[in-house]
Amino acid sequence: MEGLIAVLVGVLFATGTYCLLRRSIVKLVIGVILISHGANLLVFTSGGLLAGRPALVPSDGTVPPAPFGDPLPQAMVLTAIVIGFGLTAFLLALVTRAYEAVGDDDINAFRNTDT
Amino acid sequence: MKYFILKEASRVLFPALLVLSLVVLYRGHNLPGGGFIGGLLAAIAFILVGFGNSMKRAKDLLRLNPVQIMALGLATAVLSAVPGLLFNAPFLTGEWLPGFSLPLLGKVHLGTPLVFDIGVYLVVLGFVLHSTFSLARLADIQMEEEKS
Amino acid sequence: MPSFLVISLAVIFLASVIAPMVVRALGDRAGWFLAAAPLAAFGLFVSQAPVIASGASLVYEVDWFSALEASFALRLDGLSLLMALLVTGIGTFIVIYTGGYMHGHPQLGRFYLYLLAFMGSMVGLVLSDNVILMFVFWEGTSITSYLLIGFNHEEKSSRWKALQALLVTGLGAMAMLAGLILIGMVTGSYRFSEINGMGDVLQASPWYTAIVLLILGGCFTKSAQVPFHFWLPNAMAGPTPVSAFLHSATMVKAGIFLMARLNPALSSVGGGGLWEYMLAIFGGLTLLLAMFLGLFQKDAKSILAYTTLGVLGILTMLLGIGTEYAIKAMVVFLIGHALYKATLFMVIGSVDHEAGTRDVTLLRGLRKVMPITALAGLLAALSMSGIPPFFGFIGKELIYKAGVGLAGPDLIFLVVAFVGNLVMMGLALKAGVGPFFGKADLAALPKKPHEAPLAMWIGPAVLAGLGLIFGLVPFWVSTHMVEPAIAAIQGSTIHSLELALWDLVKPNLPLLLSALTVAGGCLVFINRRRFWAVADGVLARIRPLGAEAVYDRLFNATIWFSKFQTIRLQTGRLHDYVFFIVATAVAFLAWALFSFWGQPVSFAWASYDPLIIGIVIIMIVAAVVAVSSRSYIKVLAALGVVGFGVALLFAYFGAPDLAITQLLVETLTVVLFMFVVLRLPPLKSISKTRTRLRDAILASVFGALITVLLIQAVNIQFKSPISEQLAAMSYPEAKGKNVVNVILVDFRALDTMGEIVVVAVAALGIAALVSSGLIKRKEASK
Amino acid sequence: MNEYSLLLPLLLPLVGAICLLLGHNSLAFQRVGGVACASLTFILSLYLVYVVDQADFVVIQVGAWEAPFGISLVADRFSAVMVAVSSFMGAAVAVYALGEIDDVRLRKFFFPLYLVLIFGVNGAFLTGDLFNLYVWFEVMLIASFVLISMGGGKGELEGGLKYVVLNLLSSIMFLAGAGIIYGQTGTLNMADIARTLSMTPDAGWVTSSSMLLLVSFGLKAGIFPFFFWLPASYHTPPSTVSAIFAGLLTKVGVYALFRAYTLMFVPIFPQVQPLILVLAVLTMVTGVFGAASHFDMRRILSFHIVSQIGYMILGLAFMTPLALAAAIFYLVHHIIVKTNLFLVSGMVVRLKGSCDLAKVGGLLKSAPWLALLFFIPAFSLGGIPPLSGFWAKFAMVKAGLQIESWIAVTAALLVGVLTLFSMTKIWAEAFWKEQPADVDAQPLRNPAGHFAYMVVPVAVLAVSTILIGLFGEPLFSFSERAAAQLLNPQEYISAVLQSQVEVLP
Repeated sequence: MEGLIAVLVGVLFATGTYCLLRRSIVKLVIGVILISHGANLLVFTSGGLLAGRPALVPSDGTVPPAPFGDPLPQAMVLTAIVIGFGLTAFLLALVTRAYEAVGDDDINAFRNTDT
Repeated sequence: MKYFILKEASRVLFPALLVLSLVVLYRGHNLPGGGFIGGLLAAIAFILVGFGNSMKRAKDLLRLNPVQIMALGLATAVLSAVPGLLFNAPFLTGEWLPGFSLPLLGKVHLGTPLVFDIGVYLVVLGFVLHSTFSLARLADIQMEEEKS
Repeated sequence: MPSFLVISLAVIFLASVIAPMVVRALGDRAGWFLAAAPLAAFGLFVSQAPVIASGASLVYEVDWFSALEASFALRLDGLSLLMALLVTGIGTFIVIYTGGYMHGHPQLGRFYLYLLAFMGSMVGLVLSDNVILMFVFWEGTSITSYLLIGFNHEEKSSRWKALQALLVTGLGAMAMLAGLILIGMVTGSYRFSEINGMGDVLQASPWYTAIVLLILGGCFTKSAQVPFHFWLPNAMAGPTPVSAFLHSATMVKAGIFLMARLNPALSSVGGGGLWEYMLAIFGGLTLLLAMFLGLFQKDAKSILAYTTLGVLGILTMLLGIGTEYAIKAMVVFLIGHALYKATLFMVIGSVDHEAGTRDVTLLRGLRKVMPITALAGLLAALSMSGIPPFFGFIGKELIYKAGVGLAGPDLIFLVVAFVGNLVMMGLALKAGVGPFFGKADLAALPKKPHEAPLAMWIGPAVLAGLGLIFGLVPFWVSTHMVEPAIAAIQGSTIHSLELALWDLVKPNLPLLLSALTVAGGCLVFINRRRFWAVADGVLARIRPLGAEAVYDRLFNATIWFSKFQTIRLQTGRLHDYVFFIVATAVAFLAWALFSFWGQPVSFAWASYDPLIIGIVIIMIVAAVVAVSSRSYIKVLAALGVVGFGVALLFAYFGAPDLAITQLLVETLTVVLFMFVVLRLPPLKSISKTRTRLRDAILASVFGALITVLLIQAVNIQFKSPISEQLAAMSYPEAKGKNVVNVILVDFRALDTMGEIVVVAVAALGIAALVSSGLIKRKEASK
Repeated sequence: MNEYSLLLPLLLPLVGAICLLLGHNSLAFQRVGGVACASLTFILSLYLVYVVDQADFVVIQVGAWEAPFGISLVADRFSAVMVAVSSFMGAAVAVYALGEIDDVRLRKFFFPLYLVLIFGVNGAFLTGDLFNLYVWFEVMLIASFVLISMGGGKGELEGGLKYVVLNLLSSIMFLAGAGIIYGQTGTLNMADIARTLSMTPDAGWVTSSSMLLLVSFGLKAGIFPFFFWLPASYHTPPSTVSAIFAGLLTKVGVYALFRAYTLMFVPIFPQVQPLILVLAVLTMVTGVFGAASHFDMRRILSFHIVSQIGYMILGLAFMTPLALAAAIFYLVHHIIVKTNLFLVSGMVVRLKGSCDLAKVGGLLKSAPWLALLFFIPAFSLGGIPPLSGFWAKFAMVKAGLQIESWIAVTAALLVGVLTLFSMTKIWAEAFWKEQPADVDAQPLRNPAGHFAYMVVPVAVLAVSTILIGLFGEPLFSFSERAAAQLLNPQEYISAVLQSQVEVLP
């Protein structure tokens, strides 16, 4: 199954990157959201996928019955999702404020600080 | 009027969601769930109140300032490491009370990882609510401006 | 016991540090007090002269930066004694002179601070035996002279000239640093005293040529050899005591000193190697160019500057010729020059100070009002002209002796020396004699002149007098200064010196050349007005061809290029940045992926669950919609579809925790988006179609590479993951049945701790942004 | 007890931040608590350096889970010295903040954010786990995001947006790279990754995922061609913030690059070496030209960060004992000096209302002591002996000559001259030149705190520059010992994976 998900990851990276390359600053948020989804899926997939076998210890056992989905990437992804959520929320506020302060949503108008 | 349904729903859902979040928090160690999910659920409960009623009402229900909640959550998470250190184990070592049984809950294990998860719960709750309240202020102003 | 070498250094630096306080306490008289420091050092050096003359050398060493082979190693041998005596001796008078010259100047304390720090660096430079220590002092002289040359820093030209001196010498110093390190690597030593014994090792090294060129890069820039000569006349921007000090015994001599220091190591055994020819040719060129330009100068200080340049050329050339006479001539010339050049600069400074101008076309007949200054100037000028019995004569005579010993094409250097000396004499008269003789026209001067105060004439008088005394009775000088120095430069002892006048004044070819020089010099002096008449035109025509013009052009080109490059790179458009970064990432990834391709990739394409295929297709469509739609509703819906799709995938592949979290986060993201969406501008596409196409191609390539990378990663596993152990330990040891949760709160709780800090801070940030927006809004509405 | 030497400098800033959050009503508490916590962290970090130098390594297996199953916190000499010097900056800049940061910012939790930044930076230096490093990067980044944009001024928001977007891009690449490396090696512990890769003949396959990390770390470090965010944003927030960023943030990227290529990716380093060398040289050159093109003190300094990062990366590319020692020494020197210069720029702003060189002047006359305080770090940066920068540059040049890397050495030397040029530009314009008559340069109105709070840290840092220059031998030999550790990753691996637990085949 990984091949298909890999294609999806690629598409998410591509669309996300494309959004980051747009000039309208709201697109930046969209781009970051998309590319984060891509990265999360990528981490999730990179160890291999297994359908429907969560790593849960059954009530009468001591170890999860093999095979089970690799729990470590899941934990990483969970961390990454929450961090990503925090960053996205912040970026959203930042974009809103920046738009207000500059009065333009064209990122090319944002060039007073480095030229 | 258009928020009437939401208002009614929030009245019912608020306590339900809050309880659910606590359950999810507690059972997270053994079944899907945990501090994140619990915290997010609790936050959604408050946000529902905010939508159905008003953000101010949600804040009142919260009683504490979200910043304080986050700080308490962080403090809880850090403090969960202390018992381990007292037993001369490395930082964040889990320490467990002996297991015991309770009615309803069955066999109970209480330990520092659960305390840690409570910290996570609080921080996530505080984070979502602080952001929501802040951004909601922006939206309120926007509406006022449009009215005037 | 700390060696007297350290004391002599410390005294000068100490004086430098306390100078501002001393000036605050004593005012103008501070000079007399501060001069005690170099004088004390001078005394200490004199006291050691007999020891050095006996062939011994004094060494002092403490560890310093031994990891980098820098030690605080000082060594007093003949060459360093000579230089140290000149620096401290002349320095004493310069310090005294400054008190008079800069009388009442508000920044006098700062000036002394710089000047004495400079002097200390110079003394340290000549005393260092460790190469790195020498470099430290070398840069010390650069930076202090930068401060001194730019002392009148409110004038733009001063700042510009100071910068020029710093950049030119700094550039050379960098080359030299590389050269010194190479020497260290070849010889394995960072001690001059050891390196100088390993000339053969150095010359056998493949890096010999590089070493010579790099070292000369440093020496030539410092000693203002062609084509780096231009900074020296410009360094006149500093106050006159600075010029007097820098040009007579210090800064510019540092390069000469270092060449002399390394001469035993770098000169070829039989002579006639790269080192010798580089020195001789560039020295000769410097001399000729300096004399030519000097002819047209009208400012007395500039005239002296060009003669300094000429002398530096002669000294370099002599070192390059490298015969025993040449080295002798060089040492004697060095001493003589230091004496008369310091005198002349101070004299001109006094004239400037009293008469208000340095224009030699205006200055005339000042001897009546400034008798002592005039006498000093006259003596110095005669010494410089090489008239017997002055010390300058001995130097010149030795040059010719060295010159007539040459043969074949090398004789050209004799011609060069002759021409140079001839013009130099004319210039000497012009600067040192012209202003004081002839018919006075005091009314033409900006100020009414009278004799300079004691502080300002004592130095010139003493130094000029010494020029005469040394000429008449050269014994002490010859045994204590000249002989040891020659020994040090040659790396071997010498036979006989013939410094006394009666040894030199014999009817032979050198004497004839001397006589011709005098005659020619007088001719130049008499015809000085002819040169002045055409001066402006000639100089204006030469300037664009000169080295300074090249420097200017290089400088401007650097600035231009820096702007050009920076505008290209730092465009201010985020779009460009992202594009550049992603493109680089694509290039790196592609290189790595296809150069180090792993095992063949195999897939069972048929085994896909149609449900998953459906979800993926829907998500891809949604992602494309999210990118391309211009309606917020559609975009948010599409993002929601993608997010829920991800959650479904998580659920499908056995990650219920992730699925739930993803669902909740997705919901909250939409909620947060709703709050601000009203305030956001409508979505629109701004870029041109071509740009969009370009971006789409780049993004697709990037995505494709990520896909390939992921497929490759899935197929390569070096060993089975640690998570199998984690799952096995989860319940027995960590008492949790949900392995993912156990990882989050136990195995990797530190990650989670970091993560909750992140979200907490994000919340604070959102609140900070919103409240700053509200404040701004309130201010605006007021 | 050794564990505490590592744990305390890491944890104290977090505990401090939590306390400040809880006591958010009192601004006095914010000030006192912030400075006290930062200073204490610094003192404790010195103890860490001492302990590490005695014991070679301090390792904590967090949660008592043996490596590689839990997260290892590891301090070797390199990380210890980085922690110490960044905590030093943390303490110095915290004092400075008292003079510059106004009440509005304090109410927006300036000090808690500041402490979280230090927390993140120290965590990044001390972790021995790849994914954990990602988390520390995020902690550090989010704190810096907020610090850079919290003022809400137009410039801050503009620069901040670029800063945030590009750094998010970098984070995502890091996450992707870490995920793929986990997929390939089945572990996240850096020592374990290193061991796994060193035991396989096919290590070349991780080159591609290492490229993701290279881009990501390179972006954080500000190397060519990823540095754009830096000159765009560093000059926009108050000098306190610029200074701490200049001192710490990019250095974490440099640190990560060092860790990656001296530990994890040792087997593939030979293939990547030429690439790193080229990037290092281009970073030096483009950075210094960028500085030459600008005429504003803080913009010049920002570009010089880029240029100097190039020197450090050069040390990595040379990969000899001397080069690594030189790079570590350079890091320490640079952090102190660059922080100091940004702090001075803030003082110029306070005195003249601007640090645009076209608008200020005459400072040598009106504030000679400030001139001295600028002169020392500036000429140290320019590599003038006997200040610290000279030894750093000298050692690096020597290392380059030893391996006959002529082009890199030439570039390093020329860049040195241009650096000197930039510093003299500031010196000549701000200090030597007369105050332009047509510009009305007024001291800042309503300064936040007493000027002495700004002077003292600047003076302390200037003195340390001199001390490192005059008595830098111990520091350099410490750097050599640290470099020796870096060049012998086996020590690190066995220190972390004490029991050498064999993972199931």
